Amino acid sequence: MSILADKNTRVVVQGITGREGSFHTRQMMAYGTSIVAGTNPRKGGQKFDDQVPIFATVREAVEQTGANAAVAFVPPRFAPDAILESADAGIALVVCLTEYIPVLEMVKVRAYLDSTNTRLIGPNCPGLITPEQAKLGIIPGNVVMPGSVGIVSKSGTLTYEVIGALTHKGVGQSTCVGIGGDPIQGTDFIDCLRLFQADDETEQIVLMGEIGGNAEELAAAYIKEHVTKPVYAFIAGRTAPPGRRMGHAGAIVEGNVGTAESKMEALTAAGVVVVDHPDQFADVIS
Amino acid sequence: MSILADKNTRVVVQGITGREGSFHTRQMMAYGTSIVAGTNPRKGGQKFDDQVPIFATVREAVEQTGANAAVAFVPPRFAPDAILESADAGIALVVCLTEYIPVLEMVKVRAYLDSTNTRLIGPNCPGLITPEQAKLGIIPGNVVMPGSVGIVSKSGTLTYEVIGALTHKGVGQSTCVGIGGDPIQGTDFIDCLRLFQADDETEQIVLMGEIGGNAEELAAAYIKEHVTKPVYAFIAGRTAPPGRRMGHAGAIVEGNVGTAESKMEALTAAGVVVVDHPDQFADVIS
Amino acid sequence: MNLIEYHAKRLFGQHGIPVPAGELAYTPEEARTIAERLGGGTVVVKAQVLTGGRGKAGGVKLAHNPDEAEARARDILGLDIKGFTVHKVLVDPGVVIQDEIYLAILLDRAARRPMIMASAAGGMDIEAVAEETPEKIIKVHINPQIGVRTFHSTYIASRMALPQELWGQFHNVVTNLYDCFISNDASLTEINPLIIDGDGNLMAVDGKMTIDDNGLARHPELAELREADAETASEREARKHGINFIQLDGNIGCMVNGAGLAMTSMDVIKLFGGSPANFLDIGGGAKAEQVTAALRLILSDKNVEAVLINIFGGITRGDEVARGIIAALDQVDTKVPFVVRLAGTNATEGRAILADQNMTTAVTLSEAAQKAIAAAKGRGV
Amino acid sequence: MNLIEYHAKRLFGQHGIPVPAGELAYTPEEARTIAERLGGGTVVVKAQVLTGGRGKAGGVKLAHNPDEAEARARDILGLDIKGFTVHKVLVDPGVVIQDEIYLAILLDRAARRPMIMASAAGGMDIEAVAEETPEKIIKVHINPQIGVRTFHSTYIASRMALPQELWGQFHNVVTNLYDCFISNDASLTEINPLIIDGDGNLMAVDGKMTIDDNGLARHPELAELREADAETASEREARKHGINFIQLDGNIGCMVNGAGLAMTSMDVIKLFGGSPANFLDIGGGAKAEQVTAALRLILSDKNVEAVLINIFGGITRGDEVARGIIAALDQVDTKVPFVVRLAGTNATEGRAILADQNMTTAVTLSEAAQKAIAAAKGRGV
Repeated sequence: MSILADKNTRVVVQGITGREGSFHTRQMMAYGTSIVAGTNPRKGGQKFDDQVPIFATVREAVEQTGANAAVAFVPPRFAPDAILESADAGIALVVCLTEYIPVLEMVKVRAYLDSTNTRLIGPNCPGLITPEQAKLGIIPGNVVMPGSVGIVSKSGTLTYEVIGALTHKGVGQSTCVGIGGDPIQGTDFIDCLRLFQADDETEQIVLMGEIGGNAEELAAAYIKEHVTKPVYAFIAGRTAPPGRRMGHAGAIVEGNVGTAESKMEALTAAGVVVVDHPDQFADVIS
Repeated sequence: MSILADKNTRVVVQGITGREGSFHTRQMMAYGTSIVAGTNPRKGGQKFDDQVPIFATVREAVEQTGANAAVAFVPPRFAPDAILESADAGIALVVCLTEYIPVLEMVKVRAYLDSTNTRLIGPNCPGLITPEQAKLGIIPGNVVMPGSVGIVSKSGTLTYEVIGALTHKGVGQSTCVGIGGDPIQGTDFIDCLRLFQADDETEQIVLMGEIGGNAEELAAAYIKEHVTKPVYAFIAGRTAPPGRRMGHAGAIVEGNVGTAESKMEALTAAGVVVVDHPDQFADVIS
Repeated sequence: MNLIEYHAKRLFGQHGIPVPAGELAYTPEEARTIAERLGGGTVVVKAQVLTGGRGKAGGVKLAHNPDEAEARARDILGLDIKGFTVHKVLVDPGVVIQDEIYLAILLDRAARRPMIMASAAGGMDIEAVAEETPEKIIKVHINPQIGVRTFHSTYIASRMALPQELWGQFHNVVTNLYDCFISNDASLTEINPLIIDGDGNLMAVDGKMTIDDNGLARHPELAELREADAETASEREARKHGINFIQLDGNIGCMVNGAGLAMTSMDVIKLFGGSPANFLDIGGGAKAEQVTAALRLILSDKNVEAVLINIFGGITRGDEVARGIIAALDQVDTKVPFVVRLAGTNATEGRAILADQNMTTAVTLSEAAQKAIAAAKGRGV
Repeated sequence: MNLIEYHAKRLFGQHGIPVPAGELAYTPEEARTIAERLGGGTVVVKAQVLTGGRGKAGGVKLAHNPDEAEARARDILGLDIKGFTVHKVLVDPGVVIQDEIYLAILLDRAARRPMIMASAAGGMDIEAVAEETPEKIIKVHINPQIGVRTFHSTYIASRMALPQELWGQFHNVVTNLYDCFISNDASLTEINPLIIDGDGNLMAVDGKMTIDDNGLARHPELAELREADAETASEREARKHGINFIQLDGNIGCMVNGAGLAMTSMDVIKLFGGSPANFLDIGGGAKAEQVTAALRLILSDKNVEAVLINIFGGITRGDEVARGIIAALDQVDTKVPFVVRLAGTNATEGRAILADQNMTTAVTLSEAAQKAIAAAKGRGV
């Protein structure tokens, strides 16, 4: 059934009346996503576009519409609370698109979520899409097509690029997930690899990484141990100039991991096919 | 293999040099429990009774002795931190005997533990004993005998009473767990019922409840759904005078649950044999 | 430990919740002075006792001027309300009430979290509301790791259909009440009613608060607010020694370690036809001094015709208990027969200490209970 | 955003960590005045630049009296240290150093937690220590839900074999450094060395601190501490418009939405033999105004011989981007050829807006990169 969301997913949009929220809610609805509710603390009782009920809180939306997933279009200042609100209301999947959330806020939110059953995608991510079933976020609906490739990516627009390149060559996708590039993510490569490995409709996996951190190295180790489906990868930033580092701590912690070379080596050693260019995926997969 | 602890459990005693800690550590060692370490922040590097190494912190004990369980003999003021310390050090099972811990401290500790893999027994409990294998706490070793009855109890000394009565009639136990009578417990009836149900060496289960709260009612519901092994129960406080209640909130929340009648009815309805007197267990079980 | 309305509201006020500016009066004259200080207008004179049903018992009266305040205080002071004598009244300024809300925070043991309970149908009949229209009671659990957030209070306000212009104030009241709950180690904080006053503002007009006894050690200022008549002299004496004691009306005094075993001992006494004179738990790890105090308490009850001592040692040690018994018998001259049952940690040592005391001993609890009943009967005959 | 030593230590001091009572001097004369104010004894004059290796570059000097302080400040001010010109020095009182400890708190992305790092082998060579004897680096993760507890600092102190009489002080330093880290939205706070001074007390003698850029919005007082020379004029201009921009030395200007796609665009340009002039990410949901600013930045680079615009719309919309391009071309007179690739949200609308602009268009990224390289060559020839 693909991963994370499908046509049965019932979505509440947090911040449905805002500029981005309203625009992308319409896009999600146009794609066929089941948008059952929206929230705005001051507009409970109204309707969005004359059809989607607006509630003051997510919990009321859950109680009255059975919403089980949330997409948050909320400014950085309010986004941590929006995530907590959905988790508190028992929402199983929260997609937070918001960019520029202070990282320590996300550290706190993520530590809290560990004690709940709520999965967060993001923040600072494009969300996810299961072709022809549900779109939770902003991945353009017209670039995807149904198929058997699961895509997980740290990047936003690069994800579209890769999906577009695959679709262009007739290679369809099971689910495409943009996990976001922030230092603290609700869901990481390994979570998605586990889900794709277990998903009947996914036959191949595409992983899009980028320089910095060690998420790709950890993913490589996980793939070696647990993933039997073929994995393909691209690492963005091979030609990026090395960043400046402050203090000794970063160097002590990260050592040489974080470079494109380190990531590509680790993935190759784990049996992953690493391509030089996103356009090459379609060729190696099909 | 019984539940929670056996002869392979490696125990660190928090507060090993204190009055209670040292007395009961000797009792636990005399019983054959594998006490691999103790802690006292100011006595790291010393030895307890010339044989058990003392560390300043639990984490050092874990790193150097492979301790995987902790028993905390620590005053109420320091007990919450002692539990957090063991959880932070990756200890899988913490037994906290301490009485008089403020309940809101335990609310915080318990909420935190939800995000870890640490199981807490207690506080304000006698701990647990797996006959002839391991004793983590203060249940007198001379009253138990090995057998197939799993015991879980809210009470301390009443637990000994029941174990003693069973042993007296030749009915042995798999593991005896005193979960403590405080409002917030690390492990509750349902947790233990689940463990006993899954344990090969447990054939019957004895549950010792008491008036107040609704833990016995919840246990009854769980038994009805999930427990196929025979369960026997006693509820203490059948003749206790009704307590005074303050405000409306308690009455609104608890309604009529909490009385001995409510608990006995719920258990009986779930197929549990409820005895009138702890001495009767041996008769109905054997 | 329960606080009277005045102390509860004072704590609410300290945490930023609007409360009336009333004060305590111990005499009718003080009530007049306070009424004058409050401007000389309408006041409410309210009995300060730790029980409900004050209104119906005539413990709450309106007074339109200081003369009336003095008169109403005179009426109320000395009243007996459900066994509690009124020793003091609260004189609060009168308020205009547009609407009454119920708001409480208490510990929900089953959920292991503080829970906010609220209803737009506040006032005297809240328990009836809960019974008949439970959907009007709104419940929100608070995970202490994130505390009260705006979405919590918004949910309640929206469900209650509270006017939006009050949501900000309401959020502050909820947040402050939660702070008050947490920082005072409360197990209950209750405002009933939380009113919308004549100016359209929220105010806590009545309040209740229960403090977790285990938390009192770190709130000495609260421990001092214990009402003298909230416990009997024996209960107070017991508390000082760390003993849990409740006076009952039977004839078999009980001294047991552990509340569960103590209740079970009472249950077994009743099962065999006897009647316990008290519930008494000497606690875990009791020393000889506590045992002595416990026995003194039991023996000071003239109805006691036999004493059942049931100790199953764990953290408590049999030898300590035995030494305590010996010390008590040195202090109190008694003819009451003792039935002693010692088991568990250091029970053998304990039994040795008591060997020449001419006490009845028992191995099981059933045996002990039956022997105690027989001893009491023997004496009663 | 990185803070200079002086600002880092000032924040440490505000959070209760003992730091030397030094001050900033912008001129040799100010350095003298500060040395006098500090008592006229030995001081250390330290270049305040956002780079390491100051000591080896002659940027840290001891001075035994105010005359020397002035002279040393004169030596240091104006020095070039790894491309940074020294505009100010810190004049700190001299201290006796019994021992040097390393202590840092940073965000460990992999563990998703703040991590304390400490070593008894503090001082200049801490990276070598980490490399050669990693067991001397002690690491402790802090779950933000419980914060720093005594057992955390005790573990570190015990592992470092810190004398027990300093454990209390050490706990305070660790706790305060954690507070400083959390409450300033830091991603790094580092004390190296944390010394044991002549009186046996702990003191933070050097400090570094990095603030999370996303946190600056709620710390306006910190945002003002940004060093003027920490970024180029173009980078500053970019930041003001919410654009991520890094100047490089190639000839193909890039304007892309999203950091990953921007890096990939650069990667693909290189793959096909070209050379990017910059990294530029207009961010998510960029408006026309940002696009205009971005293009102005790109075109102000005289090395740019072609511009590659690669926009895959999601939250960013193709029509907004197209309007920004038009506005930029109105403001800047340029002959540089443009290769435009618009895809995703409102790409069709965007392409319509640009239809009569005589720009080269492309469907795929490969195509766009190759066309840009060809355009740049064509112009370069």
